[in-house]
Amino acid sequence: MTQVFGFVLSLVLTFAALFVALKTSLSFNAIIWIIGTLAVIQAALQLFMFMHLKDGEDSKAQTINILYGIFIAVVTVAGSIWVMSFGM
Amino acid sequence: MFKKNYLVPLAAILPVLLLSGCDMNMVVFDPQGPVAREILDLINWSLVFMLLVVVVVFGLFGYIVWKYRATSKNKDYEPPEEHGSTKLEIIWTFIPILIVIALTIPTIKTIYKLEKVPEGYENKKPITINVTSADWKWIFSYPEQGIETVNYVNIPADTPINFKLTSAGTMQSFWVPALGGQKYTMAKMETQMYLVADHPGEYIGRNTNFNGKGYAGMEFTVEAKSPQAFAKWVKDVKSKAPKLTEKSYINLLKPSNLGRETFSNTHLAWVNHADMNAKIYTFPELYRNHDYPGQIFKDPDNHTNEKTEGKSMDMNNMDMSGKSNGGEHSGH
Amino acid sequence: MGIKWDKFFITGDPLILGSQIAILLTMIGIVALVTYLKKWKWLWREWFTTVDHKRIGIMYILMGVLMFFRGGVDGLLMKAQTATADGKLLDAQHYNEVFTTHGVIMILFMAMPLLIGIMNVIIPLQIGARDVAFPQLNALSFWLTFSGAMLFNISFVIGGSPDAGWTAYFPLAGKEFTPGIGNNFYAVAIQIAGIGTLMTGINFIVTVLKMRVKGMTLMKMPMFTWTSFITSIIIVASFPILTVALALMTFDRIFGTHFFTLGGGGLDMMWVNLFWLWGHPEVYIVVLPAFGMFSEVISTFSRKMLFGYKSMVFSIVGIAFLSMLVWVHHFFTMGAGPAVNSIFSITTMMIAIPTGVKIFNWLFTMRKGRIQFTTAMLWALAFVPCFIIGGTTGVMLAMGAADYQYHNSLFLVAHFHYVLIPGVVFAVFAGLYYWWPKMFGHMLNEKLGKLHFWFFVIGFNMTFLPMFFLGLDGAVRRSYTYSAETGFGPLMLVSAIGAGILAIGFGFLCYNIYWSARYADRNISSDPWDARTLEWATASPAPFYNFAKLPEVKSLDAFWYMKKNNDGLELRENEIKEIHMPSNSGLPIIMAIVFGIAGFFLIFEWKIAALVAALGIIAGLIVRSFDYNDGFHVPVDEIKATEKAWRKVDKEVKDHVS
Amino acid sequence: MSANLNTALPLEYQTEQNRMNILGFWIFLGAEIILFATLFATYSVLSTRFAGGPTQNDLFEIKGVMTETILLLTSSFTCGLAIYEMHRGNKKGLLTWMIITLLLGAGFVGLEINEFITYVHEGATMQTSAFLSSFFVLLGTHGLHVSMGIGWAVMVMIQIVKRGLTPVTARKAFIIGLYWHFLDVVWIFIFTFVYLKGMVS
Repeated sequence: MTQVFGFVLSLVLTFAALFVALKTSLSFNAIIWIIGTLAVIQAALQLFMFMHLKDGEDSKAQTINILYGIFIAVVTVAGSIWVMSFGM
Repeated sequence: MFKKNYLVPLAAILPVLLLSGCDMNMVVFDPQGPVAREILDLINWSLVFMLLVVVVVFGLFGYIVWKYRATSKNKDYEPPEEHGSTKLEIIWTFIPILIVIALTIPTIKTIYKLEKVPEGYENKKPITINVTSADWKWIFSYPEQGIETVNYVNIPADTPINFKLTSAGTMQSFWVPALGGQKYTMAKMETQMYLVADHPGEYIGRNTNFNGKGYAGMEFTVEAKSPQAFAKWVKDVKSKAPKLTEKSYINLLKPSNLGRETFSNTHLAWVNHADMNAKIYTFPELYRNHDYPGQIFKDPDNHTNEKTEGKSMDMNNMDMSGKSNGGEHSGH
Repeated sequence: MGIKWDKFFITGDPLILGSQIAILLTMIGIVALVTYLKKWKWLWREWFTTVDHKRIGIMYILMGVLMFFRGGVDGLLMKAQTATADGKLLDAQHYNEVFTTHGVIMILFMAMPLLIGIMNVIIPLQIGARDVAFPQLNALSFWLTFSGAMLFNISFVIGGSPDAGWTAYFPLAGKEFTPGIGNNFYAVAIQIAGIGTLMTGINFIVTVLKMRVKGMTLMKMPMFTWTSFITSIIIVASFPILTVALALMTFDRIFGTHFFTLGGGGLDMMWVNLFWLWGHPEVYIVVLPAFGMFSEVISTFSRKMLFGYKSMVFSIVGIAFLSMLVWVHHFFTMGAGPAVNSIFSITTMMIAIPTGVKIFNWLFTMRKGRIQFTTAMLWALAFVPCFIIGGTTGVMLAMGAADYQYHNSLFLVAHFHYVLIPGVVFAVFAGLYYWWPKMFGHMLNEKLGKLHFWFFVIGFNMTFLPMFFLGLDGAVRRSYTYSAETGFGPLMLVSAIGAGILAIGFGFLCYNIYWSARYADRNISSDPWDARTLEWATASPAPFYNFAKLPEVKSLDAFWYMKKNNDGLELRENEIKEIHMPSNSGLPIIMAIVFGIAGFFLIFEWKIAALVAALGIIAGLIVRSFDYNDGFHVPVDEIKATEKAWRKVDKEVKDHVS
Repeated sequence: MSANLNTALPLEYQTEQNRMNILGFWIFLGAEIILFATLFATYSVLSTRFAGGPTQNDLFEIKGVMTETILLLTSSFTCGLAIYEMHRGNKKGLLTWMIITLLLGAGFVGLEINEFITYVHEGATMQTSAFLSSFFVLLGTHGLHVSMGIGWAVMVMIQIVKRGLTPVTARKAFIIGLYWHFLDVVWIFIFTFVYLKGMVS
């Protein structure tokens, strides 16, 4: 059953992130990239396994909409950080 | 119906007006230093392309509207169906792209150039001037000379000036159009720009970023002097001007429009507002107006937090030009 | 709570006292008139509770015109004050309030409602739908916008107007520098209207995606539908940013947090950043639907289909995409590094490319056409040269280094008025003259319309063209006065006279609306312009169910080909079936009132009262959740009667065009 | 708007109005993504501006955060099970799993409020510094969403009890499910970029 699988996987990912963040001695940037990637995977997991983004006759519109939302989100967050640090 | 034709000549006048702008002695078109000249070159470059666009489109517009207007003669004319033309559409996608490229390259070059000491002045030692904008006056500190002026700044001509900009309060913009472009001044931030004046002379500078009641009066003069005259002026100030104290400086920061003032020391000795952890000097009560009074919050890092007394005294000897702002109790 | 009643109303100023009296008298007058005419029930039943997209649209338009008046008066006051050096009409405080409200009202309460209003009326008709996807939500959107606008407007007489500019830059807009509640009005009123707009965006995306009539693929949609659809997408992408920015502002001002403040580690630049992250897309939100209207008008009155439909669609999508990537050009002068300024110069200039494509497509739509100079078309024609000036100066402003000289000067003010007035106001006028018969069943008078046109266009150019030169000569925006030595006087005076002429033009519009409502010919065709899209395939004004039988679309400009091939125009009796329509609801207006009350308390910083009122909002949501009203069915007989009434008229088509 | 039922589809997709509502809700979620992104942007920019107040390292404790995370993750899972039961037509299963979901959610909110109270007692309030302002507003917005979700789900459950599983109630349950999962997604990012990141540095 996808639900159980998704749940177990998300628990694994959460603990993996926890482990990487607190128990390893990697550089700050490396840790952020790793836990960031884990978070994105877990979010995708929720979207597809729990929220069934691809279901329904409008799956295409839904997917484009969410991807566009993510695009704007990335622009907002990354853009703000970049601009507020004056491009450094 | 023929009235429409007026629009064509009317529209044709516009570029002429735009062109004629060049000899109207507008300050942006009359640069007095290399920085302003650099920007003007870029502006002129863009004007050429923009005029080209205006002329082409206006011409095409006038021609089409005139030629294909409905008249009693072409009553039975049924326009053809046309979906478009890939060739034409590609052409008018590419021409703007070319124009944009032609404008982008010099723009970026200029942006990078303006970050540095202007060309030809690399070997001259720049003079640093710290600019602090407050409500509603400009404070210029000369750390190397150890003097401070308010609402005017004297500089040696033909010498690069390194302006370090910050603000004691609101966000403002430092602009001397004859000498160069503008930059914001912000509290707890330092922005920077170089300006050079070719010749001795007086130039108007002002704040362009709206910051409240006294905004319109936030002007200052830049007086470029010959290096000798400048040195003499510094000497005079050092010997004659009064000293600024922290207390009188706090008074200076209170909202007011002031005339010129000169001091023989700088406020940088006790606070540099560009510093991330600088104390702040806010006087919300002095900004009351006819609005319904709202709650005022205590800033954790306000300078008044350190002093226990003398606070109420500060409030009393405010020198406000214009109408009194009054506190909560002095209703209108 | 310690309410200071003596400070509740603004006192001590003749201008404001006059407005207070005028507002009071107008309100009493309206209430008395409605009571005298015994129209309360009618108003409530037919308008306040309506979920009909056409009526909601009309209410939006009415509100937009009213707000145009208010914002216009602000503009005239500014022009009167600066007409001569050292003007004495207004003091600094009033001038600051006036330009702040002018900006907010013109963008958020004039341009947006007018455009959304026309979208509301036209989109469902153009795609052959009976209503929008969520009719009750649509009503809520309108009433929230209205509630926000009213809240914002009362600030003039109660509590004090916001005075930090429509951009409300911090730290100026924070409590440290504006301790009165004026700027709370900004934070809260726009928030309420913004929520309404966000819901409109969602509503129209779903409407366009799900409710198009059979055969209308995306690439067969009329251009106005396309631009409105893309606009809705930009709304959904950008308004949440505004929601957050305003919420943070509210927290800073009312709860003492430190997001943008001077003290406590706040970062004023972050407000600027967030504001323009929303603010720039907002420009496209208002300009894109306008582009759509011009496309419809130009193609109708050139009697040709739109040239390069596909490249038009691509260019709108391109503009929408770029719109989110250019916000930093509003603060090139903040001192961000050269890399930042270069990148955003490039993205900004790239917008010129799709825009250029559109201009040429419009020009070539007219080529080989038969151009009729109706008032609607005149607006579209005047738009082209005026907008070119706005556009080219826009490219000049986009060049980061050059912007150091233009920024915050009157050059900038002239530029954006040259973009927004031709790009939005001309479009709205074109749209009103074009779709008026669809909304009300009579045309606006063409002669008055042409007077309106010439006064407005000449006045507009006279007002704003001098500002380019003033700006290049060092005149800055938002300054309530200037000295005689500056030499700005003569051009400022020209500009002020221009504003007067422009105002006369607007006066002609108002008179035209009144005149046409009273005297215009009601016996007109349902398709008076010989138009091309589906909204003209039904009666004028459209019946509340829009179409008795939903048309089928086979090509672009569907109605044009239906007429040409005489295909699908007639309605056989046996084709009429019962139509299912949504029921009216009083909930939206009640919710909006509660929102308004809660907002009012919050503005005055009466936090507990605001919280209590907010509970009312929750109660409204709960009521809505349990509402299972499924609408009603329109009986066949009623449809037959309605259709018979207008279809007879259709036979005697009168040529109103020439 | 027609009541045409397409019974081949799952209950929540059977009517056109339902399909529109679900699509509309997805678009609303798109807007929510951007709303939270803006809050994240604000937090990221302000997260090092302490104004002399406490830092992340002074405040955060991994135990409580982990408990909150597990609670919310589990509730997302049980919410998925509830919708799964709904698709099987099992009203009782739906309601049971829904109640478990809401209890977990309530536990999450309780813990979060507790966490906030602890911080305030340590002298870290919304007014202390830009970092804390942005922290409290980001977390508070999420917490408020969860609380609203609980209230909303209770309303939907009452309707399911009263009316049984119809296309309309099924749609409502489905949408609240989407909402709940979405809040979990947001929490994943809060957990990663607020808590974990804060404890690394």
